[in-house]
Amino acid sequence: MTDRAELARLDDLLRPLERTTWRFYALVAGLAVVVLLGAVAWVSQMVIGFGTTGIAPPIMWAFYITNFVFWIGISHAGTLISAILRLVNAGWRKPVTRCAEVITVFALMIGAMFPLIHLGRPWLFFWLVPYPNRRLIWPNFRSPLVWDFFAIGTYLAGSVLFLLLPMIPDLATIRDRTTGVRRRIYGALALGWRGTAEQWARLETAMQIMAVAIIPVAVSVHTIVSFDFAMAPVPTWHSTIFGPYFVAGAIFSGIAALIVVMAALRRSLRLEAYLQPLHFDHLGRLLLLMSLLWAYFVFAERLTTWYGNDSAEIAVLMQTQRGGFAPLFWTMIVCNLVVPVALLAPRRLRTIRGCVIASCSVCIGMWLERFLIIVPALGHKYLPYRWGTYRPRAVEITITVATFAAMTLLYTLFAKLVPVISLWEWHGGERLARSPQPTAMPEKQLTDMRQ
Amino acid sequence: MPHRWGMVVDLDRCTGCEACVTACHAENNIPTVGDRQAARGRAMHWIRVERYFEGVFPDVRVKFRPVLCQQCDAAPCEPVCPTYASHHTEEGLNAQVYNRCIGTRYCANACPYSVRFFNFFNPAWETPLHLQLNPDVSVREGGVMEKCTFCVQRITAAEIQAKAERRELKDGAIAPACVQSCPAKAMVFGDLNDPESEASRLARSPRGSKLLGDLGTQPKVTYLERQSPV
Amino acid sequence: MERRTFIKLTAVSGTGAALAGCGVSEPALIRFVPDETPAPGIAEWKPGVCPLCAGGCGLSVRIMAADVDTVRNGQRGVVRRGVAKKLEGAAAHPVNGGGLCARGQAGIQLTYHPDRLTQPIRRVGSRRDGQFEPITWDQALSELVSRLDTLATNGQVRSLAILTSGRPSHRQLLFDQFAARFGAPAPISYNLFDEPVVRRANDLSFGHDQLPTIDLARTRLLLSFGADFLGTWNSPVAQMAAYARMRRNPTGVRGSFVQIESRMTPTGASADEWLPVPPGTEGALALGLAHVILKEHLTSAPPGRAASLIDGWAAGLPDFTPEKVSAMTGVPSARIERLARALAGQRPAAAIIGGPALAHTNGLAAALAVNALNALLDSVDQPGGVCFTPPFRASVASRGGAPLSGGSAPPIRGTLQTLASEILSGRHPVEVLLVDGVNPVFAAPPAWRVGEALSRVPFVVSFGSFIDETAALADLILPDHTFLESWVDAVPESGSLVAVASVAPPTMTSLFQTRATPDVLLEVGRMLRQPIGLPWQTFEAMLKASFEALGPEVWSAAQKQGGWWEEPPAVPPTARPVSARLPAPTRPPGRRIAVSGGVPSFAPPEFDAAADDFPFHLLPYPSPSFLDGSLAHLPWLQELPDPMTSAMWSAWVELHPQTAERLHIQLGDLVRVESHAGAVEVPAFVSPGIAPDVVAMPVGQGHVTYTRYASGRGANPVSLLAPMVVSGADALAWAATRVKLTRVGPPDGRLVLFSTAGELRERPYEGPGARR
Amino acid sequence: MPATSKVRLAIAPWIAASTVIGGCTWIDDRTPPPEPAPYTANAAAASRVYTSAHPTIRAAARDFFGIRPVAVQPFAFPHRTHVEEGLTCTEVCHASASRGPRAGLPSVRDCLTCHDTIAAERPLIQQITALADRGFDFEWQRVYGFGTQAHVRFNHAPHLRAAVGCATCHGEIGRQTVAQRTVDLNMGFCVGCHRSKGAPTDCLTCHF
Repeated sequence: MTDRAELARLDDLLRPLERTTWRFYALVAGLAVVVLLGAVAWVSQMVIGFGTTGIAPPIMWAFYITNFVFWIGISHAGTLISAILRLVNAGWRKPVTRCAEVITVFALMIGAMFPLIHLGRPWLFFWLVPYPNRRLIWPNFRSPLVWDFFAIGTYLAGSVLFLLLPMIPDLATIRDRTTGVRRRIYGALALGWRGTAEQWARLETAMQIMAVAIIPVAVSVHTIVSFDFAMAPVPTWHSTIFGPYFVAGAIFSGIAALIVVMAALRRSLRLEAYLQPLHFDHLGRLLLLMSLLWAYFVFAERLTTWYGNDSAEIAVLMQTQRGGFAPLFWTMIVCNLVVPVALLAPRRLRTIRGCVIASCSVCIGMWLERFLIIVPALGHKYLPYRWGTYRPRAVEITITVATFAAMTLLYTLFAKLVPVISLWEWHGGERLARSPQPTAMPEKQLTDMRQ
Repeated sequence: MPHRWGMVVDLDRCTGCEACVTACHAENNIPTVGDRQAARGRAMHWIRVERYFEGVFPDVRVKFRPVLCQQCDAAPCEPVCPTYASHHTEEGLNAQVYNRCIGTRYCANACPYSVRFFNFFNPAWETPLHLQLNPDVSVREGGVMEKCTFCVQRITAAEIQAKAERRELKDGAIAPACVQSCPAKAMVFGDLNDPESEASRLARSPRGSKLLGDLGTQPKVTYLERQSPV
Repeated sequence: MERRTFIKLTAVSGTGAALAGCGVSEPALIRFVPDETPAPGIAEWKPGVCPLCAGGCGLSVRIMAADVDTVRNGQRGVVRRGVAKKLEGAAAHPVNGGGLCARGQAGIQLTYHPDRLTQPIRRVGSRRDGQFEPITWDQALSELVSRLDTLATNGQVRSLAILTSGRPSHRQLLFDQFAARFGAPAPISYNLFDEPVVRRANDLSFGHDQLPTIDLARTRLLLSFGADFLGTWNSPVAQMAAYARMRRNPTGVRGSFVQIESRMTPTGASADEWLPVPPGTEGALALGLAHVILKEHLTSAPPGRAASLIDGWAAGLPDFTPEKVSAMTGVPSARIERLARALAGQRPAAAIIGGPALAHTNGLAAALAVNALNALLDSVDQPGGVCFTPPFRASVASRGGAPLSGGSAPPIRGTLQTLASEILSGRHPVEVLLVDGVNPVFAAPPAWRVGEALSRVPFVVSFGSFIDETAALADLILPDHTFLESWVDAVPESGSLVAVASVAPPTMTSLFQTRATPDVLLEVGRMLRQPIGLPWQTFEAMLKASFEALGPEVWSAAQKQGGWWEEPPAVPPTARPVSARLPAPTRPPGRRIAVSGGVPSFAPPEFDAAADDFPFHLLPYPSPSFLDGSLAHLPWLQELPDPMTSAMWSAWVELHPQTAERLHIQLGDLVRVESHAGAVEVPAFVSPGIAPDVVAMPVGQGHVTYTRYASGRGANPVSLLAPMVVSGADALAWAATRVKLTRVGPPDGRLVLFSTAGELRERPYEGPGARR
Repeated sequence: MPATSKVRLAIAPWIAASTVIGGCTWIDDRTPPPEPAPYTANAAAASRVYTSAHPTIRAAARDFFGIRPVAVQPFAFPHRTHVEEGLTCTEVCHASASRGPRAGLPSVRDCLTCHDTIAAERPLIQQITALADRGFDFEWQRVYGFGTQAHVRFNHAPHLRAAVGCATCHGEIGRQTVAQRTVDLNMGFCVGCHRSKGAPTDCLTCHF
């Protein structure tokens, strides 16, 4: 490969950092407003009282915990894609990894906020943290919420490292291309990277270790999130299947989110040359697979419930399948199974557009799935006298929307400051375009790609 | 041997009059939430009388069942609380420590009996209604969970009194507000560790059963089923 | 402002008056020197008497120290004083024996009610726009006195009318004597769910002009014709206590009871056998049972006077063979025979009748039939049977020692209806009207035009603590102390097997500028130009005189234990008359039969409208929380879930699932209930426990004005009632109205359920009525 | 254009989802507001409400950080003088401490039980007498005591019976004139003492 090509690519990938359009400011401003609204909503909820939400007995968890589980699920995009693909050394992953890892970090940060937002007295959240205090009391280590605290903490730390390590060489590259204060900032962030053989070797090893380490953490995190429910004797919650079920769902929604984000970046940052139909095709297949796996879990879970015919569980089943929650349930089935299979199974529909549509529908479907796991069960516990239903109110809806805005905002700012496609890893990525060897691809598609 | 407080509810005597409900409000500073909050299911009744119809007209029967915190020995609400706000005391009560509660509401989800109530707002009393508040019981604030305590303030007071007079607690010396008020004397409160106490005697009755006993929560409230005429 | 909103505000910028023992600092405020010095944090128990219904339960009031906002010579400040914290039943009291119903316990909120009148007020402007201005007691009393003086000088003393609750008590006696000595007609009492028919029937059958006391504790089989005796009827707490003993009988035999009614009351829910019959046919069933017993010679009781009042008794009631009765009531004749044999077989057995069963045109006949049945079962004045509380003889009564209740012969009183019609027709001009403890404008059927009549009266005085529909028409309101702040007494006419009179001194000093009505009455009597010379300075003196007549230390003992009562007789299980040792009926029996013609014989009930255009029977019933509506202003009771529907803060109409299906009505749908007399819109509650041709509405809600908690909430079924009369007893037949239903719209949130999903079944997806 | 399309892509579905859920679980629970009574009897009460809430957000913050208001007493009561006179705390002034949960703060009446004769001529005492004559009492500010949201139901009597001296928790007030808060009554303090004396340390011992 030639230096000119190399330089051209650098210019390509660093363009967003160097040139700023009015659209960027408009977008940031718009998103910031929405996020601000969310903040206001939360403050009002704290000052006026938690009752401003729609939450009411017997349904004590609803939108907030739904969002919590959903976002933690989304966060599985990064690790699973990049880590697993790293380990199996799938070459096509390389332009994808960083987009994915960024999602992980931000989704985790947002998801981790919800356990705080949903507290009745959020200002006392630090009682979840074990620290020696004059009250002579520790947190209750039997509580899944405390497990959550540790699991998410670990996962967040791990995935931040996992994101930052491979960024070091790129930060160095930017440092070398910039001047003044920027140069100093990026220089500081680059941690004195000089690109010596030793440093490269160390980086490689570190990445290998991280990749191996992060996968069990990721799996455990969502298993533990599922324990929040599985540990409580609530009809249809108290189930052994929840761990794998939640992990599968998490990966499912994670991939969907990744596809959406990649498509968005591809268009807004002109990355057509880097994020190619090939990547969407591969991720599309993965999504299809997960969709089928998810469907299998849902089927297994509901079949056993129905067959077991426990009166309490049947009540919940009936509520979701035929009762007030039926519309949501069947929407979920369509979004998570029908649409993805219809769009992703036939090869000629598995275009970028097809993948994106399928992914959006999966994102909606998976959010509904979390909602449907939590609310109908809580609304129909053992004593029918205390059954009830749930209707969200402005506060929850605002905060929910705001978190999606926050995600977009964070991502936009990140893409402004750091190239979303790893500069140095691209070497490998380009090789794939030269020889069909690592991936068996039809000649036709290769030729499309070259244009 | 420490006490182990328990209750027996004789469904053959309960007439569903709900005197216990008002008694509980009067004793434990439970706020009235008003029609709008009540319409959203946020009314607070630490003890409630559940009503279930059986059969169809004209052969209808109705089952009344007062449901309060069952003070389970294996309480689902306890392990899930991250701050020990909900925990088990030496005398076997499910304590709810208001000042330690941060409002995760996890306990309310875990409770199969739905007897835990959350303060969605700061409770309020139009003055001078607040003059009725019982100074022996906390006035809870917004954001904390609360529930039946077996009138722990009465238990504590009686124990302190007995200690001061250097005597043992007599059976029947303690009556929670609901038990005291019941016109039909359908409820009996006592020490289950004392095999001679009326409560444990009745709890051994063949009519006795535990609410949702198959969940393994080991409640300390026993229900004596209704009898049919001889 | 809507309640919740300003509570939210206070959460932010509120007036968080700190609770005793809290660290939050308060702005320095004025504190007055306390009159009393109660020890902080230490409870003291004082006796009390519950005035909320005729039961007359004894109370034990918990008093503790608290800082009370008060005004002294124009300055706002706080003062430490003992205030009531909780009401419990007095353990030793013969009526309630330690228990207390939900209503009684909520009574404490009367004293602390935020909308309670704090001083006398006088109406400004015209009636019905209900504007009042505060005035001093001196002004108020002088105004009332001058009005009465004018009557006296113009020789119009008979145009003073008094409306009271009519509950037997010294307070009532005082009103009676005030009226008598002033020369006015005897006070008129009105109470929608009072049972004049039973009194009349018992008077005719047994010579006891009072409500019965069932010795439930020893009954083995009880037949209850519509009497909600575990909920709101007669003396509920006493009956529940006895019921408990019946269920766990010392003799080891568990007594059982059968409830006969067309809509399931909480009592029906506790019954061993629930037997729905068409409204107004209860009497027929009673006679049918008697027929079987007579035919099969199952008992050998001598036919008493009770039996002699029934046509065709001697002939063995030929018109009430099981077949004929079955045709009338829809109860299979086999079941009738079974019941009859059970009644005769399981002694002691008794029958009672009350509530809607009496509120039909044939109510008195039905009551007489049940009385005859009891006589036939030889269960009158017998252990486990129908007994009568012995009278309490108040020596202070004008006609020297005439009993206050229990076979008492109070002066023949007019009725509210006649009063209203006479005012409207101008036949009996009423110049001054005193109203104490009743709200006839709310609780009387529209056809009586009570409101209109009251507004024709030039000067209306109310002694109420709250502005209800009647007080809103008053020119002068002289707010009474609550029962915790003043001397209070009650002489229950039923509920106890021994003679009893409850009395209690004030438990706390009054919060506001109110005065005890009896004392006000006495003072007015003194202030008149020709004083009417009631012999007592204060109400306390009157009570003292009355109780001291019973014996030297009775008075002090009564103050300590909250009343006077005979020691319960130690009754051996052998049957012997419970009240044999009690004085015989106070009057030659049947003296008053002559008063209102002959004794009605049982006839099919008549209704105000034809079944084809008004297809449903309207069954108004006393709300378990509010009784006749007089307690609808207490927040605890508003938020107390109704036992059968779990409804709070609402009114509703109960109807049968089939009816609902036919009219396409679902839970919570808005329904228009229409009768000849009027129409209301209420949400529907679909209940399996009601006959398909009956719809039921609780009385209590639907106040136009009754404090912030009850005003403009729900609907009042009394406004639908036709002025039907029970033949033979001039009482309102409040269950004889027919209505039609139309669905108006979808649920609008008016029906607030504690069981929010409105679930009726324990296993909604199994068995009958399953939703699967 | 990409920017806006990005916005659409990201946010539109979620708004959609929210509305779907909102719509599906919608149940109209509006209650018609009750008509106000034509005459509100007790205007003061009608506008006031008692709540456990902190009066202001500032107060809440201060309580959160344990900043207590400094007690400013209406009258500089010389504890020292009285204790040196041999008067014990629970004799007259805080009598109910030995009988019940609360120690109570003396009313001016209690002062005058002794001082209508003893040292009646002293100017300070005359101040008190004058105050009492005008019908006013001291509005003492609490020096110790727990915040409402600590939910501590402390009971003096059993502690006194267990021979825990007043000074243990209240410091040497006998050496002070106006009472000062010298002991920090935090939970560790209580629990430590309970442990050392083998008293119960269950939460419900104090918090209910």
